[in-house]
Order: sequence, then C-alpha cells, then structure tokens
Amino acid sequence: MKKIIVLAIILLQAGFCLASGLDAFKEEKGILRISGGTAHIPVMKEVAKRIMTFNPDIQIIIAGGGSGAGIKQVGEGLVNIGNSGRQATETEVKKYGLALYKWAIDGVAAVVNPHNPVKKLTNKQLQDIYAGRISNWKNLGGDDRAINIYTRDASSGTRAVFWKKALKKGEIIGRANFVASNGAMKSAVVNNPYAIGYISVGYVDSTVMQVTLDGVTPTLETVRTGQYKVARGLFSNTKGSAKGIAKKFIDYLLSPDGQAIAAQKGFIPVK
Amino acid sequence: MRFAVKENLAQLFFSGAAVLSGAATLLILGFMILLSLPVLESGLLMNILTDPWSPGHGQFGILAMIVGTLYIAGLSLLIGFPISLGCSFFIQITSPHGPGKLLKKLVQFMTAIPTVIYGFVGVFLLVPVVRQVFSYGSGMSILTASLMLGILICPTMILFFSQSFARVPKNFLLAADALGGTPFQKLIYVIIPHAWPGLLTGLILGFGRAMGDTLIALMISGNSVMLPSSILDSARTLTAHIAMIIAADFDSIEFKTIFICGSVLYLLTSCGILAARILDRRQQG
Amino acid sequence: MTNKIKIQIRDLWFYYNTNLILEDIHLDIRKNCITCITGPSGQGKSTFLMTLNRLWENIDGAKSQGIINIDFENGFEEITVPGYPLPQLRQKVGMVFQTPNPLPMGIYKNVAFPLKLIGEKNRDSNFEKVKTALKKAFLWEEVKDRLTQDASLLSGGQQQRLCIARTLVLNPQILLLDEPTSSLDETSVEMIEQLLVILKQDCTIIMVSHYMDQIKRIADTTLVLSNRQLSKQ
Amino acid sequence: MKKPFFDRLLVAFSWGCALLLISAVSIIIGFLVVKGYKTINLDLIFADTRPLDGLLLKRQVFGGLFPAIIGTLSLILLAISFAMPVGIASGIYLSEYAPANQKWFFSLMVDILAGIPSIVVGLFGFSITIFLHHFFSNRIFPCLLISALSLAFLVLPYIVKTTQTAMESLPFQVRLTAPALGATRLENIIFVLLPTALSDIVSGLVLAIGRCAEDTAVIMLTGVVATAGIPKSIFSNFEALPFYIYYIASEYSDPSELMKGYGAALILLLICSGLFCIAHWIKNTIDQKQRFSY
Repeated sequence: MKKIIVLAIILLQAGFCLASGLDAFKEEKGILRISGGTAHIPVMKEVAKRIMTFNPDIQIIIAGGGSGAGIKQVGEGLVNIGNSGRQATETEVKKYGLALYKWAIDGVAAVVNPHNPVKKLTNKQLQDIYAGRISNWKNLGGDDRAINIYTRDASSGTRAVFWKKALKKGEIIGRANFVASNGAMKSAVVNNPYAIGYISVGYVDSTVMQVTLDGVTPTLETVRTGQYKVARGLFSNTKGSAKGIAKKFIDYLLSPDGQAIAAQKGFIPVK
Repeated sequence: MRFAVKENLAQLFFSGAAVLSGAATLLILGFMILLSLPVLESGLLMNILTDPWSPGHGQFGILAMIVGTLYIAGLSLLIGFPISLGCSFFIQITSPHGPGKLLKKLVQFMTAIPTVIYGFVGVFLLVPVVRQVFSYGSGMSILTASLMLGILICPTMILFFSQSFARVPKNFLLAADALGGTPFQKLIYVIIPHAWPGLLTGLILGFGRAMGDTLIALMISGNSVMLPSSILDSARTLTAHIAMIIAADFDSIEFKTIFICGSVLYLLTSCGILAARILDRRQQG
Repeated sequence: MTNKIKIQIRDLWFYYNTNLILEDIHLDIRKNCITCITGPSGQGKSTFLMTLNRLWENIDGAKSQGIINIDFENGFEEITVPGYPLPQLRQKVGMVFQTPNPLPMGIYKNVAFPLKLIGEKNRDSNFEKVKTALKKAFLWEEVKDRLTQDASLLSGGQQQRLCIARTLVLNPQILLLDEPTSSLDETSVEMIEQLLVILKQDCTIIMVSHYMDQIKRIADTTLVLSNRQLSKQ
Repeated sequence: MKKPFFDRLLVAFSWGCALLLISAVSIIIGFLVVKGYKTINLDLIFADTRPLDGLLLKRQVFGGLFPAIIGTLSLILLAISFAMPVGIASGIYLSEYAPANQKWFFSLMVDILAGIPSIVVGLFGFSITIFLHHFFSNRIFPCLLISALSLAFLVLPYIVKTTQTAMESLPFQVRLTAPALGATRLENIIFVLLPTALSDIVSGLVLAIGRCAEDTAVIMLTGVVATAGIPKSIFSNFEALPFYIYYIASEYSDPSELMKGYGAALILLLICSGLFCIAHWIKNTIDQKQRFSY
C-alpha cells in the first residue's frame, strides 16, 4: 500500500512537471544529439524521458564518450550538445566557438568496496596509491591484498578533475585497469573488494564506499560548502549560443524542474 | 539479339558485384593506410611501435597493445588447441557415430553463440573466480581473457581439424585397418602425416579469430597499458584499444594511432589468411 | 533409311587441357539412322557427342578445333563458327544423358521447360506439345494424372523417358544419347529401344552404348572409338 | 583383449576434451539461464509502458529492451538487404563466370575480408562517416545506415562463400542439363542452378543474419548508443541488444539494471540459437526434397 502511495506521489509530480516546464517543447520536432561526460547521463536520461513522453516527435539520443569527446564532437558539429565534467579550455572555446552552460556542481570521490576496512586516506596516501608507491592494502591497515587501481581514459573529465585536484597532477601507474565511464568504474569497484577508483559523487550509493580524504568525507553537503575540494562544474556545451531544441533543453535543465532532477540524481544545483 | 543484351547485362551485374566485394577488401586496407599516413609521415612510426602508452607525457606507443594482443591470442591458442585436437579426435576417430555426431552439432551451435555473451559471463562468473583462486589483482587478466577466448576459438579449430581429418583418403585408412593398425597407429602414421597442413591452417585461423575478437578482451582483460609481465596481469589488446580510443579528439595523435592499430591488425590477419591458403593448397594438392 | 548425309565432320581435334582426346576425325553421319558409338570407356565417346551440340564449351579445360557441318534442311551450315547461336543449335540437336536428370520441378514443367526457354507462352498449344512429347516417349499414360508431381518421384526408367520427352518437345532433328539405358532395368531398356526405333523416322539418332546386343538390335551403323580415332566396324 | 596403452590414452584424451568443452558450454549457458530466467517477462521488454502501446509505437518505451530489439531487427534487415544481392551475385560470378586467375584473386580478397577483425571494419565505417561529414555534408553522422553498411561488409564474405560453394558443389550433370536443352548461361543459372542450390544459400544467409544480430564491435564504432529510443529513420542512432549487454556489463549502476542485462543476454542467446536451428532445418529438410539424387 505504501508503495502505491509513493508511486502515486511520484506520478503526480511527474504529471505536474509535464504541465509546467515542458510547454516550450510543444510543436517542436526533430533529433537532439547529446554526447560526452558520463556523470551527466542519469540527468540527461531523465530529462530526455520527460521531454520525449511529452512530445514523441522529439528524439533525444544520449551517448557517453567522456568530456573530451563531448567537447570535440559538439565542436565538430557531430552532436548538438556536448557535455563535459570540466570547464572547456580557452583554446577549445576559441577554436570551436563554444558556449558553456554550467547546470550543476559535482564532487569527484575516491571509492572503495564497502567490505574494505580502509575508509580514510590522506591526500599523500592517495597519490602514492595511484603512483604505485603503495601497492598493498596491508600498508594502509587493510587485508594483505594488492591494491587494484582503476582509472579512466584521457577523455574523461572526472579523471581530469581527480588528477588535478586530488592527485595534484601526480603520476598514474600504467598497471591501472582502464574503464570507460562513471558507471563502469562503479560496477568495477562493486565487484572487486580490493579495488580503488574514483567517481562522481552523484554516482555514490550504498554499493560503494567513498573514501574520506584528509578528514573530509565527500558528500553533497561537503561539496556544497566547499569543504571537499575535489569538485567541478557539470557543463553542457553548444557550438555558438544554443538554438532550437538544444536551447530549450538547456533552459529546461536550468529551470526549477531540471534543477530538481539534478538534485535528485545526486548533484548540487546551481540555482 | 535481345538475348545477348540480357546475358551481357547479367554478366556485368555479377562481375560488378564481385568487383565490389573485392574492392571492399582493398578499400578498407586503403583507408587504414591512408589514415595512418599522417603518423607515418611525421616519422613517429618507430616511436609508436616501441614507446609506452602515456598520453600525459606525449608518448603514444602501442607496443604494449601489440604484446598484449599476441600474449592473449597465444595463450588462448595454448588453451584451445589441445581441447580442439581432442574434440576433433573424438568426432572423427574415437567415436565418429553417436556421441561424435552430437559433439559436432554442439560445436556448430557454439559458432552461433554471440561473443558478447562470452564476455558477459566472463565478467560475472570467470573474473570473480580468477580473483578468488589466485588472490591476485582484479581478476581481469590475460589469463581470464585467454580462458574465455580459448573456448571461443574452439569451434573454428575443431571444425577445421575434423574436416582435414575427413579429407584423408579413405583407401589409406582402409589399408591401415587391413594391416591390423590400432586407431592410435592409424592416427600417428596415416592421419597426422596427411592432415598436418590442415592442423596448421586451423591453428592459424584460430589465432586470427582470437586476435580479431574485441568484446572478450575489452570486457575481461582489464585494459591496462603496461607491458604485461605475468599471465595474471591485466593487458590491453589492439582491438580493445581501438574501441577505447575511438572517442578521443580526432586531431590528437592518440586518435591517429588507432589507425596504425587497425593497419597492424589488418596486415597480421591477411598474412594469416595467405599462409592458411598456401597450406590448404598443399593438403589438397 | 536414306543415304542422305546429315552431319559432316572434318579435321576434328579435341583436347582436355593438354590431353589429346580426338585426333583428326573425318566422318559423315546419315540422316534418319541410328548410329551407335562403342569402344572402351574413358576414350571420349561422350566428348564426341558434345562436339555436335558444342556442350563441351561448358566444361573447364576442354578445347576443340575443326569443322562440323549440319544440314538442317536448308543446306549445310557450319555450326563450329564462333558466332553460331548456341541455344538454337541445342534446340535442334537434343541430348539425353547417361543418368536421368530431371530438373527440380514438376513433371509437366520439366517437359515444358524447353518451351519456356524459347518463349512459347500459349498454354493450350504448349499443353498439346507436352502431351505429344510424353506420348512419343511412352510416358503419357503413366503420368497423365499426376503432371504436377515432382519429377524426382518417378522411377529411374520413367525419369529417363521423361528426359527423352523433354528433348522431343522441340522436335529436334538430331538426338544425341549418352548410354541412355545403362542405369535402367530390363523392361525400361526394352521400352526405350522400341521408342528409338520409332523415333528415327523423324530424327537422326547418335547413341553411345556399351552393349553389343543392344547395338545389334537397333544400330544402322556402328562406330568404334579407340586410340582417338573413330572407325566403322 | 586389452587395448594397447596408447589407444586407451587416445580414447581418454578425446573423451576428456569433449567433456571439458561440453561442460564449459553448459556452464556458460547454464549460468545465464539460472541467473536470467526470472527476468524474462513483458516488463523486461516494455518496462512500464503498456506492451500494445509500445508495439504500435504509440508510446516510447523507456528502460525496456524494446528499442534495442527493434534496433537489432532493423539493423539485420538493412545489412542483409545490402549484403544479400551483392554477395549472391559475387558468388555466382565466382562460380559460373570468373576465369581461373580472377577466381583466385577474388576469392583471396573475400577470404581476407572474412578474416579482418570486426573492429577494423567498424573503424572503416567510422572513418568513412567522418570523411563524408567533412567533405560532403555536415548532416552525416554515425547512424543506423552506416552501421548497417559496415555490417554488410562484415557478412558479405560469408554470403559470397556459401553461394560460391553451393553452386560449385552442384553435380556436373545438373550443370549440363539446361544448356543441352538450349538454355543460355543466364537461364541455366536462374532456372536450374540457383533453385537447386537455394537451400544451401538460404541457410548461409540465416547464419549471416546471426552474425548481424550478435556483432558488437562494428556497431559500437558506427552509431549504436545506450539511449536512443526506436530509430525514427535510417539516419538516426539506435540501440541494439548486444551493445546493451556490453553496456550493462560495464556500466550497470544498480542490481535491477544488471538483471536486465542477464535478461537481454538470454534473449540474444535465444535469438541466435533460433537462427542457428532455422539454418540447420533449412539445410536438412528442404535439402532432401530439393536435391536430386543424380
């Protein structure tokens, strides 16, 4: 019974959203292509679902690829919106004439498997782990097992931010396992008790354990207050100012409804 | 006269189609080489073939991937070859009726199992097992990928082996039987000497299949870019490398190197096919 | 039986790749006769038949040179000239093979197949032609109730008569038979022999056969092929 | 009488290998079945959309496998309709027309094409897209059409080979029957050779369809995405079952999503085994009726 009530409330909310923020999409038609940052995907999916349910003539295609790919692809005109989990560099902005829209703030947390007793690290320890100088959990108070390092490929904005702000641009050892997205990183850590990786705070839930870094636990709250420093903006970029459906999509992201979705998916709204 | 026009048109259509099929092969090669050219011209080829992969330091070497590919394909062959040999003995020699026929059906069915299924089962069944058993690493390793690939390439080899056993002239076998040879003697003195080019061909095709597979390596080999030092290390194959780097910046050197990977894969497999062809002719002729 | 010449063969040479099969054959074949060819196997008897409808051109590695003239009631024509229209030649020079070879279709369609090839579309006249051909081949009574049935369901002898009917449907002037009875039982053999004797009123028949008694029964002329030469017995 | 040692060894070795392979395959399939059979229901395919609405395309299906299934089906349809005519025609050319040297060259080309790793074919499709995007129209993207074309390249050699082998294995007399009745080469091919070889060709085609259904490497470079809904045109991106399985295996975010992965894997396995059985059935059943015993 309880479930049904909760469901009804959710449905009511959804219905409410349909009536309010989505009116702009009436009469629109066509394909909206989105690619890039994988941290953005849950929000993108939810927004897309609402828009496509409201107006089936619109098709929204969401692909990953990482922030680098998002910026590049929108610049090349391959997609309408290119997401990035880092601010596009000045050269990128200049080269492609990008317009940047920041719609949420996100932290990047180091994560381990919940069964791992090691739940606190200093910044130095984290750098040593990733550089390969500490290679066994035993040295950190855990089991006598090798540390399985997971990292992302160069296209990742999450990696860029983590590397810059948590690893202080330190080395990442070549032995590290490579995964292609936030989701992939999370499932890798879930399945491997001796893994360490890093994901968007929005992806953290009970199946993985975020590592307390220098005494600060990465949560929505600590990121919002600025206590947890490994944070970044989530951007949606367009080539030139946003136009057409892309503009309406970004407007919706920045509307109260859109911001509510961002918050619901574990990010900090900008408004 | 209308007859002749129709005939000629048809022949034109058929030959056009054949030219198209042949052209496809060359076109792919052409594209790979063409897109590798910028790297080749910049004189970086040697660096790319020998450097480590570390884009942060401006190093884009694919040596680790080449080694990873050969390592994984080689090990999977080591696993798959004896099994395939045993199974083809089973099908052709030990019990050609009943059980052998059933096994052959199963092997043919195996060719229809999607590779992504092997990968999926690998991720959720084999990887944890390997991690537990060896208490080392993430469980995503050369060994894990090779085990799965070893099973994947079995049907290719088994079907080829049993075909080349079957091609051994019947009267030779009869002669061996008439002289009182045991099945083992028949195998050693008649079948193997006749079928070895076929065995080698099957081996080459199996190797090509293992080398060309993307999904299993991508999903369960861990994709790290170090030169592997043990079979429990994780490694990245050329195919997985292409799949991972495809999203990178088109103008970057790292993106351009995937065409080198493509060319290397293309050339390696074509050499395999050429060798297989020569061997095949040898057995037939 | 007449003494009119139907086929003139001059300087005929035949090779498979580098093997010489027929060497400088000179021969005349008489009209409305049954000419039997015999001799050891593997010497090129079938090959010789195939030079008369140029079917050898469909075989890889075969090569022929020389001249063959055939009188299709309009004076001799040289059928070996390069541009000679093959479909028309093969419609006038029918051929039946050693093993019956019905096409993968029904009985009626098998016999009507050559009509389809020449573009005959009139269904009534086609039916009459098929019926006549089947009657000539002594098959009509056996199959008239099951014309749509698959031809492969007939017995071997019936299949061979079907193949003869299929050849007869275009009223060929020459009939080539390559050991047509070798795979059949006695009654079928007898039937086909009878049939040939009747057919030679309209046709010039050239038949390869191994059976001396058969040759004795029906041949007007007998030729032996050995050592690449055809000689009269 | 006791068998000699080596013979017993041979028997033991071959039985061992056979059992090993059988158990490996049973474990793989059994694992999927045990873990996944519970997920197989309409919800897996249509999620919270009413099945009928989803089927009639009245409403978009979110979170179900329906778009991926439709994507895979359209991919198969397109790829086979490109590859089939070209493949069969090439096969016919190679077996009926080509002189020896051409035959040697073309069948080498086809063999090489068959050996090229599918990811390289995908890379080729991808680079063609970029090429067209730069030099022809900036409205060309990786899409269903590009994927289907690349897949067509992938399965082309299978179709060429099966057609060629099927035609070449026809007995000599079958080939001569129609020409002896005055048929031209084309008439012989159309009326006799093709119909007789049809069952082999069709079963080859079905196996090619299986290849299209299972391939992941090609499509992941040429336009498949995780979320696209039902493809609206051949120029749009699409979802596909094998890619969905790969995607779930590497990026699932909660157990219920993972269960969908098991369900998808099981469905794909069912589709592929179904195709395999159809191919076998065609080869064995239709064959005996069509093939003539001479």
